[in-house]
Parts: sequence; structure tokens; C-alpha cells
Amino acid sequence: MKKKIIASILIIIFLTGGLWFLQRLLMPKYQGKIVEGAMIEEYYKETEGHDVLFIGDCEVYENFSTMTLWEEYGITSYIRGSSQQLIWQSYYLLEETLKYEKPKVVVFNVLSLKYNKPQKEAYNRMTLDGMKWSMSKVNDIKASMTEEEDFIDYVFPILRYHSRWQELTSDDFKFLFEKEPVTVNGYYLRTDIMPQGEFPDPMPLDDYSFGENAMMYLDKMTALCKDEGIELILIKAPIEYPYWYPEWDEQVSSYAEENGLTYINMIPLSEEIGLDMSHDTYDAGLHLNVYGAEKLASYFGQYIVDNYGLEDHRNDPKYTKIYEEKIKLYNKMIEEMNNITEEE
Amino acid sequence: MNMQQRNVMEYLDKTVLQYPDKVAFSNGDIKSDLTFAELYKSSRAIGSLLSIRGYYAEPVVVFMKKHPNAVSAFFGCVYGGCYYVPIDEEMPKFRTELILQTLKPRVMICDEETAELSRGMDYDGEVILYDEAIKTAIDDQRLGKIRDEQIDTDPIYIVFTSGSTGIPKGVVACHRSVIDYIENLSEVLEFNHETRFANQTPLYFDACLKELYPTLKFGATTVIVPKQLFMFPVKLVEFLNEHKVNTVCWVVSALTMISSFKTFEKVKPEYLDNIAFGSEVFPIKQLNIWREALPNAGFTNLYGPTEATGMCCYFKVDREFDLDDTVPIGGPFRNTRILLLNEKNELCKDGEEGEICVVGTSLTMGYYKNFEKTREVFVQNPLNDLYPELIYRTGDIGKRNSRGELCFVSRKDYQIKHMGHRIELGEIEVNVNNIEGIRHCCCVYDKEKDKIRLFYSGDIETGEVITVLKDKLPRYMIPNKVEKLDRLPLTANGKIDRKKLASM
Amino acid sequence: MIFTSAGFIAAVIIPAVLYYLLPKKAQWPLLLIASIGFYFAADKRYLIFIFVTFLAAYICTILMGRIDLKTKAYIDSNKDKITKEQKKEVKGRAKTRKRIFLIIGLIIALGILCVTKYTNFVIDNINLLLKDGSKIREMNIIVPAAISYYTFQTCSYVIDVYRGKTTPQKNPFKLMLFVSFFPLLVQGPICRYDDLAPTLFGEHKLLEKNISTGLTRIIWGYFKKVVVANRIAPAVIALTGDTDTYKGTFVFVAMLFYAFDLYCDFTGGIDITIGISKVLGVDVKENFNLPYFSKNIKEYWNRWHISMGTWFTDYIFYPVSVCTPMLKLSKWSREHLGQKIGKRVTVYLASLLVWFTTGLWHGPAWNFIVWGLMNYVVIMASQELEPLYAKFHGKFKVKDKPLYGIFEIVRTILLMSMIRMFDCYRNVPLTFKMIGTMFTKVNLKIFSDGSLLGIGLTAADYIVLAVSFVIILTVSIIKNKRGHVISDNAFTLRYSLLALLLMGVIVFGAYGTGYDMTQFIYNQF
Amino acid sequence: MEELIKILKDLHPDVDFDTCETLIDDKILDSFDIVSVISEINEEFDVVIPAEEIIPENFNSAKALYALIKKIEDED
Repeated sequence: MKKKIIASILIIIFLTGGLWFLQRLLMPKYQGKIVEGAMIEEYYKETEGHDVLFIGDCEVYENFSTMTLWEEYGITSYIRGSSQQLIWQSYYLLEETLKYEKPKVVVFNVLSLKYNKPQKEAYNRMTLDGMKWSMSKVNDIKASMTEEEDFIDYVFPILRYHSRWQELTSDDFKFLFEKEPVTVNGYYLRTDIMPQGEFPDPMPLDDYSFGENAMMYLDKMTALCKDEGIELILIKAPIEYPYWYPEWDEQVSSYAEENGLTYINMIPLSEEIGLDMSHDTYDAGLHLNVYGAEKLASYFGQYIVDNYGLEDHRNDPKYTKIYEEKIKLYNKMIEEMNNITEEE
Repeated sequence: MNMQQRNVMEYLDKTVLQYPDKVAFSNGDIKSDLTFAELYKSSRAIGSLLSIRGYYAEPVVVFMKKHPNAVSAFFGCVYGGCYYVPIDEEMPKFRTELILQTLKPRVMICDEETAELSRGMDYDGEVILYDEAIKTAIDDQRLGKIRDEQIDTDPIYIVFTSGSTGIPKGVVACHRSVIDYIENLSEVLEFNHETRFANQTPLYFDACLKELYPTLKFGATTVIVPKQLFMFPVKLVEFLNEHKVNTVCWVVSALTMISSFKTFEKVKPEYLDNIAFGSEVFPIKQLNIWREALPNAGFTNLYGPTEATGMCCYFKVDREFDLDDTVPIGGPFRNTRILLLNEKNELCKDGEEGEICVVGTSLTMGYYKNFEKTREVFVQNPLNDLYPELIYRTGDIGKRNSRGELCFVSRKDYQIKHMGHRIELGEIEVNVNNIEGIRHCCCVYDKEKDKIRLFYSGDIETGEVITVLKDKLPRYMIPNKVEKLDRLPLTANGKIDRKKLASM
Repeated sequence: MIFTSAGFIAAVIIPAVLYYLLPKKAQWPLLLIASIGFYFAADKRYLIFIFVTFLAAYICTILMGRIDLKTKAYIDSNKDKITKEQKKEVKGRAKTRKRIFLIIGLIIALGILCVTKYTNFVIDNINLLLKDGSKIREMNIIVPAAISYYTFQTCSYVIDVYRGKTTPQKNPFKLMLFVSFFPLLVQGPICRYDDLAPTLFGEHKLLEKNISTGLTRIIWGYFKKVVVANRIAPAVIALTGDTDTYKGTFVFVAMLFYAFDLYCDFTGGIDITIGISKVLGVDVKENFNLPYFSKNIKEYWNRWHISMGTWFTDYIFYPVSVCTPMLKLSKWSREHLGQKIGKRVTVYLASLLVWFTTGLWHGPAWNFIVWGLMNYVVIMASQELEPLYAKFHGKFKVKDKPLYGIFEIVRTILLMSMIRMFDCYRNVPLTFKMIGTMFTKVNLKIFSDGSLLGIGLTAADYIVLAVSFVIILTVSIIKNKRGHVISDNAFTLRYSLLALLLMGVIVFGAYGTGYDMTQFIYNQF
Repeated sequence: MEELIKILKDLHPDVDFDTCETLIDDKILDSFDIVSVISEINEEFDVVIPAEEIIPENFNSAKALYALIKKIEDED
């Protein structure tokens, strides 16, 4: 009998261990050309909290250089963003992050207000798979799933990715347990340049008001920040496309006013920020490259320092060591990225 | 909209003064052309004859070849205060017999050939020969009196729809709903006196309203395309060019037939700049071929049931679509309201699917001699418990996309439950249609055997279709049978014949 | 509902855990609740159908039981007073009265089956004969899931009660459980009341042995279904859909693929059913006995879908062939047509009926009917050829050579697989034509020119299939030799292998949407 | 009994029906054989074996089958 119990335990360990291993192996690693799926989980490696927390989609994680904020103002910041991060995903990520730290300022990019419903499985996966388990994640999954998706596939991602056994590459083994950083404090940098081109004319819409569901999560976000005593800043990154309709802008403005929030639409501020869209973007104007992101961070940093009285941590021994490393990584990334760009 | 107008024939009365010698209806053969003056004269002659013989406010069967004269006979009935019921020699026999049984008409207008055929039918009323009828002396007084007595809720025509059960039901439409429809359709599609239509649908479907009445309203021209041309795409396009056709309102299959055979590599429509389509989902791949070939043309998706007088929604294609998108049906015409009702009879929330229901003047009167079926689908608006207000339940499932545009999802009966999953047959079709080499495809569900069956035609093997679908669809949505056919069977008005496929 | 849906798995695990936590008295009621829940989840309306079938069976059998009791009481109390003739008459009268309830019960149960499943088939066929104008329109009827199975199961119970073989179940809830027991509702088998009742209503302790055999069967079943059947099915669909392209040797490939597909799908499903039942302590009779090791078709039908075969034998073949008119016919034909033919008449006629109905039972289509009749022809032909075989074997003495055994097995598999192609093509003439091309348009090039990679299977798929084939074959051979695969005592070995197999099923199973890399490529913003 | 053995021997000359008690279990008699036997019994003994009596226990041995015949004769 005793033998059986021991054998049972060993077999259960073997089974769960095996499945866990296979799951890790089969999940996409997002370490090559597509890195957006690896961003969310990187946060858990942070050891210290941050003054400023950005949440939102690519309009934050590609446009604000967190290292510039540090170097110029001594602001510690982190961007919790992922591609096409929908507003409820931003909300739940904020909720989750607040369990780990308490920033002074939260910055939310409002573009995702335009989506009122779950969109695409691929983006859901990139945002959700990296999250640690918590009620926030459960609620996030429930809010994000498209009709075709199953909750169980999130609980056991192996069920979703099992057929990848046919496509495993050496990367899947190499990054099995340890992935390389793809961002610095959530900022994903690019050094290539592709000048802004012409954008198609904006399409007239039937209805310009944001969806109920999206607005509900904005309300929740506002309430959460209020409860926690955090300043919430709404921003719209200085990117002209996808088009940000004046009607949308008005709605956010009046919402901010009603709720006593700050809302900055940076599109008209482009010149003031010093952006040169023939140089500061890597994909013809959809996102900024590192040159643009540094300018934007520099501008925005000044703004929050002036208005929110953030402390300069550059001489704080708690941070100096950590950020020395981060800056090193940042410069290394720039260098590597430059090499790749040149090769191409 | 001209608020004074009570009768559709007022269009012709006015236009004949403006363009008496312009060709109104043609079938490509000059001898058959009808100018507005001829049309006016012949239809008033027929109207006079009907009235003299004592036919009034009753169905008149028009059993004629697809020919300009048939149109003149239709209008003759309306002048005479009767309503026309078009039938056609190509209609399946059981259908014509059923129609005659339902109507028990006293009079039928035929041409020489069809008069012959009518003898073999179970019909004992009077047969009026078209050629004889137009010789009747026009009795302006009679016709004037008839016009004065008519009100705009008097019927104009009855067309029979097949309905999902297969038993044809006669939809009765009146002046008011047709005028409402024609005014709003013309506004959306910007018809004018230079418009040259090519008619595709048989004259016994309501779809031909789109050409007939705007032609009268604007003094435009309609060319009736010989049916056999729809099997030869290159010849068809040449025909359009020859007749300088600039506007078509066709079913989707007729358009995809042209694009899927690579016709545009040989010949392109030179004058065509206004393309309206409907009745089926336009596969994006095919739509793109059209848009590429005719970059300056306007494309409009029309949607609507016969029960709401032809079309009730439209969408002007204004952007590129992803291959797995469907073209929205947009929003209603002016003076029509669309309600999306969910299963609990509440208005659908954002993105929720529900049945498309139509409210407004465009509603027809209902089904002829079938109060029971009429009551099933023409019902009291469930959102209104204060006064009577009819809505028509289309049986189509729709939803609003993130832009607020109405999208057709499927017929209620194409939503199936298979292996415990709710499946949209249309979704499978969308994915199949996007595969290179597919010409037409159609998915049907075999309930008795619980099997999804996919039929397609094109230059691609089933193996390849399956390989692609395996990547695109979850397992349970992969059809249980996939069969390649040389061509898919079509119904009389050119749509894919699902019922026939289901019984294969 | 199917075995591979997450819902099914959850709906099995939860009752299974509760089953052993609740007091033992609550075990069978729990199964009843779970079964009703299953139907409810599939489609609420199904419940009405199954309930009517159950109710008819319940009332009819209770009434039959009452007649039996009364008759017995009457005879017992009047033992000395009545003569043997009177006794016989009383019994005869009772039988006639019982027959009324039998017929009512069967008409209701089979009537629902026929109306839901076959109405449109009948209409279609009548319409073929009718002129255009008078065609009947098809009906819109829902077909309840598993109706063929539970109807047959219920009928067997009603007939057994009529025959006095089974005493009627007085507790309606227990009978409802017998009719609706959920593991059976996906694809059978058709259980007999006497086989199922003892363990179905019994109280069960949690036994390691039940769990281990149950789990083994379940995971093995999933392996066959998810890894093999699901993977190979698209290839079968592809190969049978495009009859212009896939003819000749492709038909042969399709035939083999379908043989493998169907075997894995069906036996896998039954393994899961039996396994789930076993975990619950309920013994469901085996439905397969390594059918592909059969040496002739008759043997094959004794080893494939056994529950269906015995049902047709017990409730159609025997009653029809030994009923009085049949016996009279047999006698008459022996006298008038000679011993040789006379002897065969009954068997031939009864078998014809059996195979016709077997075909029809599989589905409302001529394909299935012709499939049934083909089986009939082959079985009868081999019956007639038996003397010839005997002669052949007398002369050559190959019968006991192992190679000849393998020849017989392969022959049977090929023959059965060929007949089964009626299941795959659209209609009967097309099937004949395609089978014909298999012989006339041999094209062996398809094995080397890559055509087999264009039918929905990648090279990786072929490897998985080949490895699975070897595993299944090895397991079958071991089972055939020793009667079991892993001994009950090899605890560690069994569970280790099961763990491995489970991982294999999860990774190599063909389920869900394929992982389409391009879909995950960052393309918007 | 002898007539019965003869009927059975006609079908399977190589089987010893006097001793064999597993005619069904060992698949010596199949369903076709059973039907033949029943119709021959019907002629020879003028006894109708009803379908419900076709169970393995009644057909596993000649002895059991004979007992069945006797039982039915008795009831008649």
C-alpha cells in the first residue's frame, strides 16, 4: 500500500511536471521578430516600484522612453502595455500592478476607447498569456474572450498551442526557462527610420460616441485611482493615424473635466514636443522610434515634474544601481538594433 | 418625395411628355424596343380593355416571355386598376399551377407563344392576347375615372416568393410602398435620365422593380439581358458595353460569375459605374476583383425582403475589407426603420445578434389569401404596447459592427447546432470563398445525419480546400463532407439553390 | 455533445467526483440527474422525446407485469380446480393482452424514431415518383441526439418484459436512468436491461480496480479518437469529395484511411463510454472484440458493433425466422422446391430483413441501405461458398498456416472497407463508379509524387499516424494473445504509461484551431 | 433424442453432440444453424420454439435442447 502511494505521488509529479514542461516548450516565445507577447510578463522581474505607470497599447510602449525619464528627471516609470491592449485589459493590468506597487501617477492612453468589444484572439493571447494568475487575470480573460475562445485554453495554454510541436525552433528550447528582455521598463525601442507618409482620409462614422462597455472601464479606472489616491492622466499620443476624431477628443475632454482628471491630446503639440516625423518614426508615422520616444519622454517628463512634484531619484541609492544596469541594457539594445538595421 | 403622388403610373404620365421618343425598355433587339410613347399608348390600351371587359381590382396574370411587352402589360394592369401577377414559362410547372390555384384569376394576358402553353394549364378564365389588346381604343374617360377612384394602398402586383418551406407565398404590394421604395432607392443610387439599366432578374421577382419604376420616373432606359448570356461571362460584358449599360442591380451570383472566370482579363465593362448587388453575401475576394477592374465605379450592397417591397437597407462600399469580413448591409433607406430584436424581443445591445425587423411604409400588405402566414411574420411591434404598429420579421440574423453598421449574419435557419457547438454556416462559406480558385461555394446542414456539407465549384481540389480550412477553422467547424461540383445549381433568380444542394 | 468538447469532460468529472462523496444511496439518482442534465445541455427539446419513449415503456411494462401477476395468482389459487387446457387458455389470453401493450409500447418508441429520422427520407423517395405539381414538401423536424440508441435499448427492454425474461422495473426513475444513462448517449452501445441493471442501480465503493481500468479505457479511447481519427478524417473528406481528381488508387487510399478512421473513432468512443461507466462502477458490455482480426465477414460482424448485431439477431432475425408463417413457408418450400432451397428460404428472408433494417438504422439514405444489402450479399455468398472452401482446405491444408491466417484477415478488412465506401460518396451509383476506378485506373505514382501531402495531411501528420498505427497494432496483438495488455498488478507501469499516453494525446491530438503563425504576426498596431 | 442428434449431425457432422455442452459459447452453432434446427424440430416434433427461448442455455447442448422440446410439448 505504501509503495502504491509513493508510486502514485511520483506519477502525478511526472505527469504534471511533464505537462508543465511541454506547455512551456510549446508556448510561443515572442523573442524574434514579434516581441509583443513577451512584454507583460517582464514586469514581474521588477524589484522596485515606480513613480509613474503608463498603461495602454502601442501608443505608450513604443512612444515613451522610460530611460529618458530617468536620465533627465530621475523619474522611475514603467509601461504596462501590449499590442492592441483593450481598455479592460489596461484596467485589469492596472488593478494587478497596484497589488505590487503604488505609483504616484498613472498615465492612460485613450486610443483603445474606440473598441467596445473583444477583437482578436492573437492580441488577447499576447496580452493575457504573460499575466500571473490572480482574480484580475480571470476577470480580464472573461472580458476579453472572443466568441470562439474558451476559458480553459487560458488556464491550460497547452490546449491552445499544442499543435506547435510541428513548428518548434531552437528558440523554443533556448528561451524555455529564461527569456531575454524585449523592453526596458516596458519601453520597446526601435532605431530604424521611415518617414511619415500620407495617411488615408478619415472615414466618417455613423456614431462617434464611445461604447458603453469601454466607458464603463474608464469609469472603473478613474474610481480605482481615486480610491488609491493616485493621479490619473489621460493622454492621446502624438500620432495622427489611426485617426483620432475631434468628436472623440471632445468626449474625453468633457469626461476629464467632469471627473477632475487631466487630459492631454498631444497631437497638436507635436511641434512643441519637437517631433520631426520625417525622422522620428520607424513605420511611416504609426509609431515613434527611439529618437522620437526620447523627445516625447523629455517633454512629458518636464510636464509631470512641474505639475505632480515627482521626486528626483537619481541620487537615491535604492535606485541608482538598478538603473545603472537598465541604462546599460538600453544602450546595448540601441546598439544591437542599429546593427540589425544596418544589416538590412 | 413627391407627397401628392398616389399612383405609380404618374411617373409614366409625366415622363412621356418629356421623352416621348426615347427608348424605355429594350431587349437588345431594335424591333422589340419600346419608347415611352409606345409604352404609354400600349399600356393604356390594355388598361382600357381590362376595364371594358369588366375586370377591376383583381389579379391579372401576365404570362409572357421576358420581353419589353411584358412590362407594358404590367403597366396596363395598373392603369386598369388591377394588379399584375407575373408568371413565366421558365417557372417550374408546379409553381405556376400553385399560383393559379391560389389566385383563381379570371383573366390572363399572354403573347402568341404563351397563349399556346396556357391551354395546357389548369386554367379556365379568359386569355387576352397582348397583340390584340394593344389595338383597343384608349378610353381616357374610363382610365381617368379609375385613377380618381384609386387610393395608394391599392395593390399593384403580387409576386410569389419561395420561402424557406418551399411553398410559394404571394406578396401583395401597393402603390404607396412601391413609390416609397423607388423614391428612396433612386436617391441612394443617384439614378437620372441618363441611367441605362441592365435587367438580370426574371420579371416575376420583385427585384426587377429596381429597374422598371426608376426607368419611368427618370425617363431612363432598361435593357433586358437575355438569360442565356449569364452563362457566357465574356459575351455578357460585351453586351453591357454594346448597350452602354452604366447601372446594374443584380444578385451576387450573377456578378461573381463574371469575376470568378477572369473575364476582366479579356474585356472590361466600359460604361458601368453604378453597381448594386444583393440577396446574397458578396465574397470579398470577388468584390475586390470587381473594384480593381472598375476603380471608379460605385458599389452598393442592398438588402431587403420581398415582404418589405424589395430592398430596405443599403451600404455604399467605402473602404477596403479584409478577406474574412463581410460587406455590411449598412442602414435603412429613408422612411424605413430597422429593429434588431433578440430572442427576448428586446432591442439588441452593441454587437449582440438579433433578428432584423422592418418597420415603415415599405412594408407590403402581406400574403395573398394567407392570413395565417401573414400574421406569423407581420406582427405587432413588441416594443410598442400602446397602439397598433406592424413590423415585418425577416427571419434574418443581423448585428451592428463597431462602426454601428448593420451586418447580415445569416438566415435564422443557417445557424445550426452541431456537435454541441453553435455554428454559423455563413462563416464557413466566408472562409471557403476566400480560398484562391473557388468560384462558388455553399454550405448546408443535414439534420438527420448531423453533418455539415460543403459544395463548391472552382479549379481547386478538395485536398487543398481541407488543408486551408484546417488552419482557419476550429475542428468542429470543418465540414463533414466536402464535394466539388462542376457548377452549383441556381434558383430561377440566379441565387445558389440551397434546397437542391441539401437534397443531393 | 461530443467526447472531445471541454463541456463533456467537465460534465463527466463533476458527477464522477460527487458520485463517491455522496452517500451510496444517492449514487444512481445522481446518475439520473447527470443524464437529464446532459440532454438538457444538448437541447432542451430532446428531453420531451426521450421522456415520451420512457413513459410509454414504463406504463406498458408495468401493465404487462400486472397481467403476469394476476394470471399467476389465478392459476395458483385455482390450482386444483382447473384443467391443463383451461390453464393453457388462461395463459394464452394473458399473452394476447400482454401483446397489446407490447405493440403499443413499440409503436410509440419506434414511431418517434421513424417520424423524426425517416419522414423526410420517405418524402424524398415518394417525391421521386410524383409529378412536379403534386410533390410533398419536406418537414422541419428536430432529430433528438442518440435517438437510435436509446430507442433500441428501450425496445429490447419492453420485448424482454413481454417475453418474461425480465421483470418490469417498478421505480420509474430507475427505468428513466436505464433509458437515458449519459455515457451511452453519444454512440451507444445498445445495452440490455438485464446486463446493465445490476451495476447501474447498485451501490458502489470506490475501487482502485474500477478506476484503473476505467481510466485506461478512457485515455486509450481519447488517443484513438483525438490523435488518429480526428487527424485522418479531413483526409477522408478530401479524398471522397473531389471525384474527378481522386479516383483510381486514391480510392484505395481513401478506403484504407476510412477503415482506420472509423475504427479509431468508433472503438475509441466506445472505450471512453465503457471507461466512464467503469469509473462509476457500472459495467457496460463490450461492443468490439478486435474486429480487424476477423477471418471472415460473419466473424467480423460478431466482433464489430456487437450490441447492434445481437440486437438485430435477437429481436428481428430469430422472431422473424421462427414465426409460424415462416415455418410454414419453410415447410412448403421444402416440399415444393426441394430440401436444398427449402432449407435456405427462412434464413435468406430473415437475413435480408435484418440487413435492410441495419442499413436503414445507420441513417436515412439509400447509401446505407445499399451498404446493408452489400453485407447481406457477401455473407450469403460466403455461406454458399463454404463447401467449396472446405474442399479447398481439404486439398491444400493451408488453413493452419499463420500466413494464410494473415491473408484471411487482410481479405476481410479489404472487403469490409470496400463495402463501407457507400458511407463516403454522395450516392450509390457514384460509389459503384469510384470503386470501379480503383481497379481500372490504378496509379501508383501518387505514392511518390507528393499528392498524398495535398489532402490535408502534412508529413508530420503521417508520422504521427504511422506511429499510432504501430502502437494500436502492437496493443491489439498483445491483447489478442494474452487477453489483456497490462496486468492488473503492474500498478506503476500502468499509470506511467497512462501518463505518457495522456501527454501524447494533449500534444499530438488534433483538436482546436490550428496554430496559424501568420495570425499571430503583429500586423495592426 | 436420437432424431434431434441426427438433425444436429446433419449440420455439423464433425461435432460430438452427445457430450458437447458449449455449442453456443464456442460458436459451433451460429444463428443460421439455430434457425435451421428450429425449423427441422418444428417438422420432426411438431413443436414451435418461440423466439424468447432462443437463449444460449437452451442451445448449448443437445440435452438442453431436448429438455426444451419436452417442456414445450408438455405445455401444449
